Amino acid sequence: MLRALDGVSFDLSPGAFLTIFGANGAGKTTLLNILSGLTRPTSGTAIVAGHDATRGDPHLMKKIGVISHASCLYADLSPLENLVFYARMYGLEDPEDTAVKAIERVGLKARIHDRVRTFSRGMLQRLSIARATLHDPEVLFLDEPFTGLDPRASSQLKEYLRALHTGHRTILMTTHDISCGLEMSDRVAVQVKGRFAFLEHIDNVEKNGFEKMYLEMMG
Amino acid sequence: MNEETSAPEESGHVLFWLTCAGLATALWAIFLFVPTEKTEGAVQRIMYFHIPSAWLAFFAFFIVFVSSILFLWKKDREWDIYAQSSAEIGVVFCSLVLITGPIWAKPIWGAWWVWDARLTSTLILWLIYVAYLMLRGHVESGSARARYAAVVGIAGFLDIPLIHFSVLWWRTFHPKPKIISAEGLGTGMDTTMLVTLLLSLGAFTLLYFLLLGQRIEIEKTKDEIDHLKKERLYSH
Amino acid sequence: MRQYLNQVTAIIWKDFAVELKTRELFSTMFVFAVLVILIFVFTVDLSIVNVNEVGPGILWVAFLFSGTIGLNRSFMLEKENGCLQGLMLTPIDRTALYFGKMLSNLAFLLIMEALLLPLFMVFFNVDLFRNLGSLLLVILIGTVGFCALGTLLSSLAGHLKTRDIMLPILLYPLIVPIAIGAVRMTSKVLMGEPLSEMWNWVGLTLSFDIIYIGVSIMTIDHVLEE
Amino acid sequence: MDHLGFLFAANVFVWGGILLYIFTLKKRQQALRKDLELLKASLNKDSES
Repeated sequence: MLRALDGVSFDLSPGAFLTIFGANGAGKTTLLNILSGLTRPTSGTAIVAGHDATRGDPHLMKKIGVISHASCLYADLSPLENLVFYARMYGLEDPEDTAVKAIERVGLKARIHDRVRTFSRGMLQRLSIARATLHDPEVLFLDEPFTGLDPRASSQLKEYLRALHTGHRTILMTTHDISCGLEMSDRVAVQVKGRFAFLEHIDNVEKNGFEKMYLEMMG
Repeated sequence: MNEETSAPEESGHVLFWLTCAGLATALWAIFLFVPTEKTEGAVQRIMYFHIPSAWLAFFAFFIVFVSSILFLWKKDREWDIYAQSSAEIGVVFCSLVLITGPIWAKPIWGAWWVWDARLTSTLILWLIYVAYLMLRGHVESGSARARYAAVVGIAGFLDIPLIHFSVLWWRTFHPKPKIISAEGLGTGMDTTMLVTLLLSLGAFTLLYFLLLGQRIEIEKTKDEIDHLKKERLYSH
Repeated sequence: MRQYLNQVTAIIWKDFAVELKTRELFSTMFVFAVLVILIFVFTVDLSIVNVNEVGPGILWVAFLFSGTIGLNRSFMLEKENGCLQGLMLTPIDRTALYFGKMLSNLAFLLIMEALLLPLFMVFFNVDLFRNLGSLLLVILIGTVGFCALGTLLSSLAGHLKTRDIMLPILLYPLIVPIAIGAVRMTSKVLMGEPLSEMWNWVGLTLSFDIIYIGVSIMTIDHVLEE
Repeated sequence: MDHLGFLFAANVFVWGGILLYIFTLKKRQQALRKDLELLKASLNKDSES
C-alpha cells in the first residue's frame, strides 16, 4: 500500500487556528480532503465538529467550509446565481436573501449580476469565501488560500480570515507562506512526507528560528 | 520469505501438471477418440475448443463481476487484482472465440461472419471488456482505477442478459442458422461427443485457474515494486 | 426528503441557468444531430431502402451521438473551477447529485429530440402523427436508459484526461440493447403497429432503465469519491 | 467436405494464442522480477552507506 499520510495525529480545540506548512506532495491536501470527508482513508479516524469525517456524513458538511485554490464557482453564472444555488444545496432558509448578504459581506455587491468568468483572482477568492461561509460553518479548511493573489488581495484575505476567526471558528490552513502563516495562526505544524514533523503552539515558536528549521526539514 | 512462498508454489505445480494432463487428454479425445460428425465433417472438431473458450471467457467475466462487487464492498486491493487478471484472461479467450468462430462458419455457413445472435453478443462482450482494460490503462491514481474499473465490471456483466435478448430478437425475422447451441447440448449429441466436450471444458477451466494464478503474481510483483519505489522516495 | 428534492431541482435549475446564458451545449448538440442525419442521407441511398426501416436507425444514431456530446459537456461544466468538489462539500447525498445531473441531461436530450423530430418528418417524409403517443413513449424510455447509464459513465470518464474518447468507448457497447430496442420499437411504431405488439422490447428497455438506475445508485458513491 | 485446412487454422490460432499469452505472461513476470531484484539491491546499498 502507498501511504500519502502516515501517523498524523492531533487535537484541535474549538476556536483554534492551526497552520500546516509543507512542501508540495507532503500530503497536506490529502489531510484536508480526509478531514472534509472527500477522501475516505484506508485506516484511521477523524472526528470533526463531533462527526466522523471518514464516514461521508452529510451532517458534517453543514458544519465545515472549505476554501481551496479551486473557486468551486460556475464561471458562466453570476455571484448571486452561484450563491443562491449553493444556499439551496445547503438547505438554507431564504436562499436569495442569504446569498445577497454574503456577497455584501465580501464587498462584491456592485458586481452581483456579472459573470464570474470576468472576475479577477482576488475577487474570485473573496466570492469563494462567501461561498464557503454561506452556511456559517464551525470549522474552516483553507488549502493554500494565498496562492496567486497579489499583495493587496492577500492582505484583504487576511483581514477576512481574522474576522472569521474572531467569530470563534476553528480554522485549519495549509500554506507555503511562512510569515503569513505565523502571523495568522495560534498553532503551527510542519508536514513532511505524510507525517507531522513539528507541532507547536505559536508562543513557543520564534520566527527566525522556525524559518531556518523549516528549510532544514525541507532539505 | 522462502518458506512462505513454498506452499502456494507447490499447489501451483500440482495445478500446472493437472492442467497439462487435462489438456493432453482433451486433445486426445478431440482428435482420436471422438468420431467425425457426419454432416459437418472434421471441421466440427473446432467446436471442442471453441465452446470451452467461450465458456472460459464467460466464466472469467463472471469472476470480474464478483470481484468487482467484493472490491467495492471491502475496498481490498486483492479483489481488484483478481478482477483485472480475470478480465485480461477473459479478453484473450473471447478473442480466440471470435477467431475460431468465423473459421468454423466459413465452410459450414459459407461466410466468415454472420450476424448471428451468439456471434454478435460475443463481439459486444469483447468490446465491453476491452473498454474495461482500456479504462484501467487510462486512470493514473490506483484507488480511482480500481473503483472505476469495478463499476464498469459490474455494469458490463449485468448487461449480458440484456444484450443476449436484444440481439436474439433483433434477428427474429431472419432464418436462424443451424449451430450447436447451448440448448442443444447433449440433446442431439452422441455420448462420445458429450464426453469429449466435457473433458475439454474441464481442461480449459483448469487452464483458467493456472493463468489466473500467473497473472495475479505479476500484479503482486508490480505492487511490491511500487511499494519499494515509494519507500526509497521516503528514505531519501 | 424535501431537502433531497430541493437539491435535485437546484442542480437542474443551475444547469438550465448556465445553458440559458451560454447557449453552448444545446446548439452544439442540435447542429451535430442535424449533421449526422445529413451524412446518412448522403451515404445511404434512400431511394432503394424502405425509409420506415432505415429512418429510425438514423434518428437514433443522431440522438445517441449528440447525446454523448451533451454528456461530455455537462460533466466538463462540473469540472471547471472544481465545482464538483464544491458540490461534494455540500450536505448532498451522492444519489441526489446523480439524479440532478441525470435529469438535466435527460431534459436537454428530450428537448433536442423534440426539435429534431419535425426535421426528421420533413427530411424523410414520414408520418409521425399516426402513432404519436406511442412514438413519444418509445423515445422517452430509450432516452432514459441512455441518460441513466450515460450519466454514471460520464461522471466516471470525466476524471480522465482522455474523457472525450473514453466515454463513447465505454458507453456504446453497453447501450447496444437500447440501440437495438429503441430502433426496433420506433420502426414498428412508425409502421403503425400498436405497443401491445412489442411488449418484449418495451420490457427489455424498461429493465435496462431500471437496472442501470439501480447500478448507478449503488455505485455512484464510489465514482464520486475523490 | 472435410476442410482440414480450416481445422488446422483454428488449431493454430487457439493453441498458438494460448501459448503466446503464457509466453508474454512469463516475459512480463521475468522483467518485473529483475526490476524487483535491482530495486532491492539498490535499497540495500542505500541503507548500508
